[in-house]
Amino acid sequence: MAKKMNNLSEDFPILQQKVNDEQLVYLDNAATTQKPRAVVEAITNYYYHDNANVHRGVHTLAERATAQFEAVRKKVAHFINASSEEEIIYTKGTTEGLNWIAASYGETFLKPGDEIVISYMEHHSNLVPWQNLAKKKGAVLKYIDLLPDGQLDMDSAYKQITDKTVIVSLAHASNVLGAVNPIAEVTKIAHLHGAIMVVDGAQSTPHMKIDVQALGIDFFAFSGHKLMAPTGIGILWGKSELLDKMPPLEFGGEMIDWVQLQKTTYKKAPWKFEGGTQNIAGVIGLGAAIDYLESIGMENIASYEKTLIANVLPEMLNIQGIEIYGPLDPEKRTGIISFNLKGLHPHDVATALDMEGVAIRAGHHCAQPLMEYLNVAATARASFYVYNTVADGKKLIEAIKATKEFFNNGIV
Amino acid sequence: MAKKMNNLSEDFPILQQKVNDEQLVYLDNAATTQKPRAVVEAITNYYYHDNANVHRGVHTLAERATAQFEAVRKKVAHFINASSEEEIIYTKGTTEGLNWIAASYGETFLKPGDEIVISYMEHHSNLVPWQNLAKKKGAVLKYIDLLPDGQLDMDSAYKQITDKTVIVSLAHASNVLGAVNPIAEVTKIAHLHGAIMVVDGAQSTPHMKIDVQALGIDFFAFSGHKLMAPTGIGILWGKSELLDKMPPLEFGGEMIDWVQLQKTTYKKAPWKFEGGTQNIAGVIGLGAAIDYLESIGMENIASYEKTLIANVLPEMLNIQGIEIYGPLDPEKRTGIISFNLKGLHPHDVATALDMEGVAIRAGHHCAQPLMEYLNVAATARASFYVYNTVADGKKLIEAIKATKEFFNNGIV
Amino acid sequence: MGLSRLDNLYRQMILEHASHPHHHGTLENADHQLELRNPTCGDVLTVQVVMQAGKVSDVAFSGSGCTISQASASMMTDEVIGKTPIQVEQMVMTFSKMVTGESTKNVEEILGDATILEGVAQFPARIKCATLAWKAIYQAIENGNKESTIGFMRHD
Amino acid sequence: MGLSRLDNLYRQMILEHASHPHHHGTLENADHQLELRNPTCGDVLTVQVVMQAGKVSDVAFSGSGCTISQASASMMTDEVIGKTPIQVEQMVMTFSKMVTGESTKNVEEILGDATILEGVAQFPARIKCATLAWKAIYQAIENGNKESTIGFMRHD
Ligand SMILES: Cc1ncc(COP(=O)(O)O)c(C=O)c1O
Ligand SMILES: Cc1ncc(COP(=O)(O)O)c(C=O)c1O
Repeated sequence: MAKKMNNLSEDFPILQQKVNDEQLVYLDNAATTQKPRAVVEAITNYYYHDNANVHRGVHTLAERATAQFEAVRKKVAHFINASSEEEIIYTKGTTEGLNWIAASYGETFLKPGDEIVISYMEHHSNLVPWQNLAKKKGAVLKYIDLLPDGQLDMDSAYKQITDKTVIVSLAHASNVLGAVNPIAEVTKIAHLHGAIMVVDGAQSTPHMKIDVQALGIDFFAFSGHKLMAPTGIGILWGKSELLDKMPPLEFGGEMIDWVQLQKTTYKKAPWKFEGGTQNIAGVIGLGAAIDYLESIGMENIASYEKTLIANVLPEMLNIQGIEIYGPLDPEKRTGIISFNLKGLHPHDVATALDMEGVAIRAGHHCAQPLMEYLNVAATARASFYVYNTVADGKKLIEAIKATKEFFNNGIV
Repeated sequence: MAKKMNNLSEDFPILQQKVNDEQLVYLDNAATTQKPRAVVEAITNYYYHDNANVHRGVHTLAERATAQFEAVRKKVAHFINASSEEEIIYTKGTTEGLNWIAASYGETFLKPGDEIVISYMEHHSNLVPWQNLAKKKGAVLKYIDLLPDGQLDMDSAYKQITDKTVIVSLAHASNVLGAVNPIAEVTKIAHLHGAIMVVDGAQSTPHMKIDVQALGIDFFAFSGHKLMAPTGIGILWGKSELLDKMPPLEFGGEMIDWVQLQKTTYKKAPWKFEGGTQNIAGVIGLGAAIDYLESIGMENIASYEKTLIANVLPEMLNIQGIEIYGPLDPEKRTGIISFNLKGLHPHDVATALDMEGVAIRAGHHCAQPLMEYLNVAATARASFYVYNTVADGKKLIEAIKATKEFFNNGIV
Repeated sequence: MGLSRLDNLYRQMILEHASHPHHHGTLENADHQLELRNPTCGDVLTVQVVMQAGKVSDVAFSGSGCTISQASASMMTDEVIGKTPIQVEQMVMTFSKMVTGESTKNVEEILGDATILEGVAQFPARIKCATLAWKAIYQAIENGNKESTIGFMRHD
Repeated sequence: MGLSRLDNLYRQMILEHASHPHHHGTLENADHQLELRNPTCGDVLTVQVVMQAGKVSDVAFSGSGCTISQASASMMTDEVIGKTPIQVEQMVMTFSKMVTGESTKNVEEILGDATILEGVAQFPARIKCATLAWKAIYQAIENGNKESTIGFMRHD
């Protein structure tokens, strides 16, 4: 292991600050992650040395920018084990990637009466695009049930996926429950029925080694900003044979082969999907983030986070009146812990924790149907990343206890 | 004037470098512009102090990020004189903005037989989306002619825009010819016939004061990266009453009001268009770029660039065998100069100039129909920005002369 | 310790209103009603109003929410009874300015006990929680709906 | 002075091929033909091939382009005549490696005079110009089209 886990936070200047006079403990990583110096410096370096528009230029800067821009595509392909960098499409983020699958693949191949299957734990970004597509096409949107501990109910998956199913789309890991879904198994069911398998990798890619070929899936989308990369850059991966059949959605710029007055031909995938000037500095930053993550090792990140959770979770469960959503076995979950304190609204909890320097999130986490399914209005959510420590977990527990104290007794 | 024009380049670290052993003279500003230290530092500062996801968070960082993110919306509204910041939509860039108008407004309101009118000088980003829309809807795409010097032919505009016209879309300034189009005048014609007026502001916004209300138009799109802001951020402005009638296109995240299993309601504009985590750092950088530009003053930028062009253009015209495309009167153009040297392919010219440290572009500039119209395969293009100087212009002229010499005589 | 600052937000009176809200429930004979959602957290508040002789004669709210939104709703209901629509409008404007930290005049006179929520101004993320009920009654009266409609909370 | 480096790219022989290209024009009896576009600049090149006894017996190219693409096309036509499809494939691979700076063996033996284009490796932005004609003939032969089709230039 090239890097010592307990020193990682030194690479993140933002973590070296006080918030409300308390040392910041950032536990809102499921919303977005912090950036190591290496990523910010890669962006600065790009703007101070190489900035130019890519592809179209003959001059030296344009050539440098293009080479770096395309090198990251190769790096991403390797990072998720795609069979070729031509399967790697730059997007704004997971949301855009999932929407593009719906708008391009979905609008092209869906027929009235066809079925789309998702689950009750989906983020709105992996729900509303399908809802909208289903409505437009006269298709049916179906939901896979969850088990009482928040895991995907495989019996329900077998029931919901039928020969009418054309698209199955699931989160790889839930942004509320922390549950990791058995994607490879569901993919087999989907393929048995001739459906394609789409995976929302927003909450898995930052925390584990992704191998899209081993999963056997057809599409995979994730966001850079959730894995230490800049905002405004994400990846849509798709199998070449599917991408080749899909129409582009944003027209103009480098996606074009030849434009005549009334007719246009497009480049091949992935370029045909990349209309207009891309977020070039974002791409460079994504490359630096992947380098940083790989210098630690995705397997090491996964196992470090499991240890962290194995440490924090039992202590949280010990707090009286706490309810924790999602599986309790660290082997079956990521470092996202959603919880509620009896008689306290999560918004009040988050404000109180913020006063202690502990940044967590409260709300529906863009998963309103899941909130309804869990029968809660909202939850508090602490989410860990590899730069968090056992001490951060301890601080969270202490702050939760102090919050309870404050609201129960009206005193600090 | 707060800033002295001739010292601006000191604010741009990238310009302080040698390329091919020669001092870099960056004249590819129509493709993308360089970033002043203030912009890069705003990004760094954001990532080192305030980075969090916006809107959804209760904690201190989230609040800081949200406040900055929304403050830039106000700043942009002021920058282009929109009547409200609720008319300001964050996009990836001009291309995305124009595509969204076509995909949302166009797909909703266009009927078979309706007409869309653009011109022969359009960038592919303001051409292919309309071509695609027309094909999908059975509408007709028509082109306004150009005058011999590359200006818009107003007689043709009066002829092409009819009662069947539903959308007129024009570049405010051409990225090849430098011509600035009489938008207010064309808008009156469009409105007379009940059509809406869309303006591609990619090449005008960096160089002049934009007042969308004074122009009388309905939509306006531009890119941050062409006005010193980061890559991956742009603006789509639209009149509130039109935005309100338009369906969103990217579903998920903060654009949502309430999601039920089979039905979703959306926020108001502009938020309903902003699906998924936005390019937050890009937005912050855009704010810093606008501050930088306004510290100079858009009117000052415009008049400085006119002086620059008035200086360079006559000297270029003096070069034997040069052909320059676009109007020659500096009052009627921006700092984009497209040209060809007799008997030389622009690609070879650009390579030669690059050896002299002069970065220009060669090719079709994403305007293939215009190339056809001009009856050239490609052009060379030098494009100036406010950090360029008269000395840069002189270097360009010298380098062009040396290039001619090299290819004509095979010697340096 | 950090939590001590919470006293600025969660004053005793606020905690009491939140745990025993006034006018919580539904009205049978409402002239106006409106449902409003806090976009940040998804909390929903329904406000119902009865008007008599041009004044608010009765009011009720329902729906769940955080301490701040519940307390604010409860205080709002206390304060608006007996007020004309124009007075309610002035109250809503004043309240909104107070919690966003804008200076405004005669706050105590206009808002009464609800003035105690001024501490929210130091907690920007909670402003929407505090204003939810006030925006709801404003829109309810303004729209003049007898049927329940869903209102819009401005995003910023 | 910067321009002196240009000599590495624009060798005298290259300039001569560009101004007087060999096999420039069209063939009436082509067995294979293909049109290929350089996506960076929009230049178009059409290559036509006549095969006889399993070998290239005649070849022609048309279309306009820069010095590098015209010279490269001209040299390509000189070199491929008399070669089998397998030999042409080897030439295209070798040429591609040479101009992208990858090490490869027997370059001169395989490419003949076209070896002079190795200087392109120092001008990455011009690699596509140099490879256009070679990719065109490769695709033309491989696709076996009698009708003219439009080929694809890989983006990178
Ligand atoms: C006139 C014009 N329109 C549109 C665009 C597209 O802008 P972007 O690539 O930033 O989307 C450009 C720039 O390439 C342009 O010059
Ligand atoms: C599971 C899941 N899917 C999708 C998204 C959307 O990602 P983004 O907002 O980066 O588009 C998120 C993050 O908010 C998420 O957690």
